[in-house]
Amino acid sequence: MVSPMYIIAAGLGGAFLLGLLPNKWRTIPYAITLAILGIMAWIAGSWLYAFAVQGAASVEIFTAGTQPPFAINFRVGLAEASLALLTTLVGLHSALYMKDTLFKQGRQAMAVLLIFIMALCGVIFTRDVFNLFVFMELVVIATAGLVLLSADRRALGAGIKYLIVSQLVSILLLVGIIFLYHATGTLNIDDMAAAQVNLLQGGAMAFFLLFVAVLAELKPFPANGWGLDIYESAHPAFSAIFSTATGGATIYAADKMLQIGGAEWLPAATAIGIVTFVAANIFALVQNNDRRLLGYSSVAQIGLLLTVAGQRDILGDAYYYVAGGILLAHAVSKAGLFWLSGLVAQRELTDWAALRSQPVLVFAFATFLALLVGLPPFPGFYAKWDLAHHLAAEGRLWLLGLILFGALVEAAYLFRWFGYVIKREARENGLAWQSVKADVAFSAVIVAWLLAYLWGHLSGHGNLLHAVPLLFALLFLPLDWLPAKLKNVLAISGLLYWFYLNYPSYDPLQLIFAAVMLPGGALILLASFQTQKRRVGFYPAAMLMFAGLAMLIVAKSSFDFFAAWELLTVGSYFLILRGKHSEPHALSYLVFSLGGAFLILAGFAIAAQGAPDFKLAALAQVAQPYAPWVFAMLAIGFMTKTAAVGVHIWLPGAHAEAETDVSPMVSGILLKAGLFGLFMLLITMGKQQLYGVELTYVMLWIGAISALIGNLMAIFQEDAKRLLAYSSIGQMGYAVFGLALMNHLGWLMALMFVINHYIYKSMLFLSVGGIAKRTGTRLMYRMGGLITLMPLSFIAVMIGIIAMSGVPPLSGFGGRWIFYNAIMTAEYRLPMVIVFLAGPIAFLYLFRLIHTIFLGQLKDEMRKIKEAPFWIVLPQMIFVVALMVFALVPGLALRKVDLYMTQFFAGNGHLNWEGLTISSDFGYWNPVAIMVIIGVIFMTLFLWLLFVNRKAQPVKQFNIVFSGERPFRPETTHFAWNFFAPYRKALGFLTQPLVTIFWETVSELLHSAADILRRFYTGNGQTYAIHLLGFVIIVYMLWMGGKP
Amino acid sequence: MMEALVEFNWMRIPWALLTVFIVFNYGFLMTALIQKIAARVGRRHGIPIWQNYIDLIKNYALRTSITHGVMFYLGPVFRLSGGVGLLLFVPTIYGSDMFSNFSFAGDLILALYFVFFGTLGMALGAAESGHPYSAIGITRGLSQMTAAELPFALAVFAVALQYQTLSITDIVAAQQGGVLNWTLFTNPFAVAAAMMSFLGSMMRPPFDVVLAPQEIPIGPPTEYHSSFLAMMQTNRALFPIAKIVVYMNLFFGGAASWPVLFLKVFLIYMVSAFVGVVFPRFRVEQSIRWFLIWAVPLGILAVVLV
Amino acid sequence: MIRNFAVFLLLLGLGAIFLHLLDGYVPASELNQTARYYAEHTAQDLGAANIVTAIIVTYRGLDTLGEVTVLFLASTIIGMVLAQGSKRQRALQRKLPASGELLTTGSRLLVPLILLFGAYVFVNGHLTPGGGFQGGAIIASAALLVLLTDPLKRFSHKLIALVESISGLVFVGVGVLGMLLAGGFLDNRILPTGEFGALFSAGAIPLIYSFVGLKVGAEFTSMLTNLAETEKS
Amino acid sequence: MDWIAMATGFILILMGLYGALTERNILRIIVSFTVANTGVNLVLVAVGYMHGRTAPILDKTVPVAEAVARIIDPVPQALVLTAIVIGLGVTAMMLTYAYKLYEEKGTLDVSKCRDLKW
Repeated sequence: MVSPMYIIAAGLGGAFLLGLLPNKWRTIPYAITLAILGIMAWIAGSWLYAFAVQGAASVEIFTAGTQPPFAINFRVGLAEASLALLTTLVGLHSALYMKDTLFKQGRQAMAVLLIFIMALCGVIFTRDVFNLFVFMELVVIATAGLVLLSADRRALGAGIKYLIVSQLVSILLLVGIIFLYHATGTLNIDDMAAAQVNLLQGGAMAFFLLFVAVLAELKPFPANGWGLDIYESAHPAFSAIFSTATGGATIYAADKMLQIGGAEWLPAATAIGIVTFVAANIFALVQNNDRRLLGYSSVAQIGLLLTVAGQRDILGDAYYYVAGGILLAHAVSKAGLFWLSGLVAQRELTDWAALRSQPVLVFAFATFLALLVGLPPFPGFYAKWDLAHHLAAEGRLWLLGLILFGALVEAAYLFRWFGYVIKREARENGLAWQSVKADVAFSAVIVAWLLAYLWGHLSGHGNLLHAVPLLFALLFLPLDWLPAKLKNVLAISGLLYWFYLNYPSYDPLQLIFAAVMLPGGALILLASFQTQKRRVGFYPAAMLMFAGLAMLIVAKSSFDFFAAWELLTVGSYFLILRGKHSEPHALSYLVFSLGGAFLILAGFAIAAQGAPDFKLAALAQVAQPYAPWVFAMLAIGFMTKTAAVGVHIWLPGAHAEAETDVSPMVSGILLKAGLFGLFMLLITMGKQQLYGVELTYVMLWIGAISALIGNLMAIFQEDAKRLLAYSSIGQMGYAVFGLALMNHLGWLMALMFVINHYIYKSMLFLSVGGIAKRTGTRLMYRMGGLITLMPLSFIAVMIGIIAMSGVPPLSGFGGRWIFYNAIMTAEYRLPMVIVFLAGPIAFLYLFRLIHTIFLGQLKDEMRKIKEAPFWIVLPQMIFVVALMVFALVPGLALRKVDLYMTQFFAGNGHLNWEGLTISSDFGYWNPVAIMVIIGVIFMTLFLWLLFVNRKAQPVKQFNIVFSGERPFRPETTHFAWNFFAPYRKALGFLTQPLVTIFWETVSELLHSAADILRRFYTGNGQTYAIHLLGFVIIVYMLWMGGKP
Repeated sequence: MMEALVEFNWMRIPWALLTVFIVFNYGFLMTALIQKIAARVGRRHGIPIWQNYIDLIKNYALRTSITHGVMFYLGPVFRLSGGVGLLLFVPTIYGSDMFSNFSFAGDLILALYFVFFGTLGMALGAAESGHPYSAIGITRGLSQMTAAELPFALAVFAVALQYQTLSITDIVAAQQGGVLNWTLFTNPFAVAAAMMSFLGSMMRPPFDVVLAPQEIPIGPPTEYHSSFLAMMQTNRALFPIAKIVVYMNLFFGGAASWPVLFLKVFLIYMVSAFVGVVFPRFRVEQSIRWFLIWAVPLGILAVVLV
Repeated sequence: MIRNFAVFLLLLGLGAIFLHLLDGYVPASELNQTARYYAEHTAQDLGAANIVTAIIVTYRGLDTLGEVTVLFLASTIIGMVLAQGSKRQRALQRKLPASGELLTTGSRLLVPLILLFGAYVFVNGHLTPGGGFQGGAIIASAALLVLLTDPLKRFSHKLIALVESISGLVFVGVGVLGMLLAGGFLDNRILPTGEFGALFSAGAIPLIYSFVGLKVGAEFTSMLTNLAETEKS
Repeated sequence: MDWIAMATGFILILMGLYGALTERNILRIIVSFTVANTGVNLVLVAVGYMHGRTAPILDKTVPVAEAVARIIDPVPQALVLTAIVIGLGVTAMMLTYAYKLYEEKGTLDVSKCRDLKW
């Protein structure tokens, strides 16, 4: 094995060699630079291979042939080797990226780059404090030199600020080092750590200076203006190295300092790190320059790494796994994003929409964002999972909360940016395309997916990339060039086959959810046949969502559950984002879902109490002080997905603005994931008390109120899809109410709703989507009288609303019947009032839907529209048949699950199914008899009317008794606009958008706070130096105050 | 499936038809009588008792009839089958197997929700007529109905909790033996709430903004005529009786024989007529507020106290 | 105004930190372990008389390598940045008045002496106080004196770059040789340590240090000339 | 008495920093930083000083045998040399930036290049 010292020797030798070459030469010096960077990378790679694969112990390298304390020594272990490989690889790729700039600058710039990379490797390897100072100064000067390579004239200002601040830092560092030497008598880090520096007189203060100076290099919150300016103005390739390699090396140096300082300094590091992480993320909310935003994000990630370093005492051996995961995720994504920024011409966030001209770049961009935010299957996900569990085990909940809050803010502004890329219109010369730069950026994508596989392999919870559904979804990425119809067939058959494969292993409860999600999804996918184009991006997103759902149902451990939960969130986000105006709504959906997901993560972490692999069933045995909190967090997390009141504002926009066949998928199927979560939670944890308040009682009220609010809001909507979206909130409120009743029939009712809601909501969304496609509008008052032109859609909608309103012959009544039997035995009665009021209100918006679209007066411009496309009508007809069958024989689905449920409530309250009548403890219900009787009465009367009016004469549209005058125009005689005006006068006050206002003020608060506080960075170099000095003094006073 | 058909007692059908015939005629006569009483209160002579029969014959005799489309056609069919269905699903005479009609098919909740079947069908039919007044009428009807239904649902819930059953025959059985153990006396709040909601659903003056004869000439059925109107008028006679039968069974001890039924139905109908002649018409938001302020607290009280 | 006051306050804070350091400082009565090791082993291990030079060149040779790289880096960047800026090929057309009599004759006398003295300093680095850096600085002062007397004098950048790179490569080469032949990177025992006090003793120290001296002299000169050439002639 | 050197070193640092943080002209900033660096170097050397001992050069006056008792701590001396050289490197960089600043913006006032903010 070649000694790592050759990395230093090669770097220096190369630089000096370049000095020898004549000025005019370009290609040869460039070739030498690449060769040397290659050699350095190869050495680091071979050492990493030795440590990782052959498990060699970390090796010490002595210089000057004498023992360490008296000479400088290097130590190369797994961490150092991987960091060195990261540095050299990023350096090599950046050199490739900066080919044109380096050619313009000549061999001197190449020499500086070589020394820069060599110095970074020095910072990583060295175990000597003063040697660390020398290498850090080398990095400072090299950075100052390389910053000037940038085409942006403002880089000069950034360079000056950087030098001023680094002068200050070097002064503190030197004073710290010399006094530390005086106190401990050695300059070697390991000896200093052994000498217990805090005890020796004067040593603590010296270490404080050293520690603060190294932290200042990490761009802590108050004193990081200079770092941001460099990110904004430097050459993107250099920024890539600066954020990944310098960031990584300096954080590792800080980690060495912490080894010297010992446990007493960990809280200080954590505090500074978490403040930086949260503040930088909040500031990034209001940035619209792309590189400055990436700067803020890098500063935030380094802050997070510092926090993790501050927790190294409780992380134990998982420390390198967590810190490595976050660092590598940050490094690869930042490098990739900076390289991408080189391809985009302008610097505004919206200018990145130019990426759309190359779908590959969009995929790269999505990969980097997912990697940075820590979505499955990337390393950040595993790292955040372990970090949360260790923090929760130690009871450091406020820290966990802050980290999750910061991560949520970061996800918000990053995916807002992704929304711009997908949705904003692109300038024609927006993309400065160069194949070399694109290849370098794409290499980062490949590394990202390799890391995903590696971290999955290393994680104790099983590799996500081994999950078949996820692989099936990812398979659609390379297949995206196929025609849409072929992919649709593949998707449907995949779903059905997976359902068929797992059919025997499902228990009755899972079977119902699986039936709704997988074959149900396949049924809705039928509607996707009607597109002609390739529909790039639809199938990977859809299959990702279905993969998440499929894995969610069979998840046994909390990790699989949470991974599936995030997968379906991400998949559905990309799906919803495809809608024409869906950008803001998709963003609010994602932020709410991720907020919910992080709550679930916190809940699982607290429940696990440090257990490595926490089974869902173990939720029942969670210790008392935590159980109610775990229940509350998980419940709120699941209820964000079922859009309970308070967290429902994302649903109307997301479901209404999605595409025709996406709305039913998202509304009919995705909401059930939340319900499945609640089911799992209630089965395992049952009733919980928090401060004497029964949590299921609170859920009861939330369910009732969301049922009322959802239905009430639905009445006053003018847009058909928004009406259906709000009605979903109402129906989900019903289901949550049923679950919260905590008795056998309540749960059965919730299951009834899962099936019913899926069938009629998908049907209604499909028909409204078909109508919107034909009429070109979703506003109900502009339609009317379509019954003659679109009869099949009319039938679907009529059957749908009859079922939904709970009128006897159809399956809706079954749900209501079970509901009534359930509330008979419920111990709380007050919420019933609200649910009874919410019931009939459903009539209002259902009638409004069918009246304004199909009945009433046909408008002139709609005279010649045809029936909805065949592929959209077909699923609707299948749903109609399904509704009829389910209405006639509800036992088909419910009988087995009814038996299965008896185990939860000690057998009382279950239904008995003998013969055709279904009877409970209180009442009975014979669906077949009802259907037959009503059918007979109806047919007799209908035949009688037909016989009497056999000569009835169909009349034209305006032939109505209009008290003698002739109706002027269809618009004036079609009563549709502001349909329930009197109702608004009576109960309108209930629909004040209080929740929307609340959430808007929260986000407005964050944005204005960020906007005001960021003025803190005035741009003046000296002010930044004063900030740094202030930071040092503040930490000093806090530290002095803290010391006993 | 087949064995259910075999043990189904086929004699029920003729008995059910007999019930319908009796109630049909009684309805025609009684509604005309109530109209006459209301007229007499207004110092008018009022219509002859057999007026409804004349209207029926006239409407069926009309030769010309026009239709605005399929749903328009089905409107009255839905309406009447709703009325007849509601009548048949509820046992009219307690204790006699002949007149318990098809109540084996469903219990109280079936009756409670089947009321909407007719309303929904009527709404669809009237909307198909394309007449704006019918649409306005329907919106008023549905809005008012949501508020009116709430106290009734609470009352029903209270009664069901009190007797711990949802089957109507059991509820009636529990109220036998003397006037004092009618629900009227054992659970007065529930009955008060139910009677208030009863006013709302009977289309009598305080809450007849749905038809509003002067403002939007008879609202939903504006476009209906000849045999369609005939079918609707039969329902207008039949449906109140069916609803009152439900109220009678739940709150007033049911009826052991036909004369008792005729008397109780007349008296209950008189309650709404009695109130109707005195009060002017409410606007929709006023009626909603009235229900929510007055009727619903009573219902809540009933539910909580049971 | 507020800024100055804020700076004053902050520096008071820093002063407090330094005061805390100062009164916590107890001068060591006798050498700590590192210094004692150097005192005892330098003579017979490395054979260098000047212990500081021994530490600089061998024991903490990597630091010195770092330093030299710092200088190389600084001069390269200056070359890169200033060359990138103004195009210096325009001939110096205007004639400057000849500098004073005293200066020209003085420089003509002193320059060779300074160069000689500089060479002496870095050759005897391991024996007498001083060494590569001090010698290099002295040589650069000679170059500065020349520039002062004749500001438009141009040194040949090629030569300076050549000297710089060769000495850098030699330094690294010796370092690598140390790794191959002797104990580790930059170990000076690749050459015989010779008898104590003689010119050719202490292994590779004099060799390294003289090349360092040359390199430092060359780098300082290149920095001075680059900065000088920015003069708008 | 030997703390005087260190005290003057600290005072030099404070004066240098005050100059660097309040002056507007970049050249004055550079000079102030150089003063501060000198102060640091002074402190570095002062730490190594031991009362009544001589320079760590082994020649006739300080034979190898009594070196341990006679010489002061050589390590700070070595460190200060590196610190000086690095100080010089950074100062050279600052001078380059000063030149570029003047060439670019025609002024030496550091507060003029504030276009990178917020």
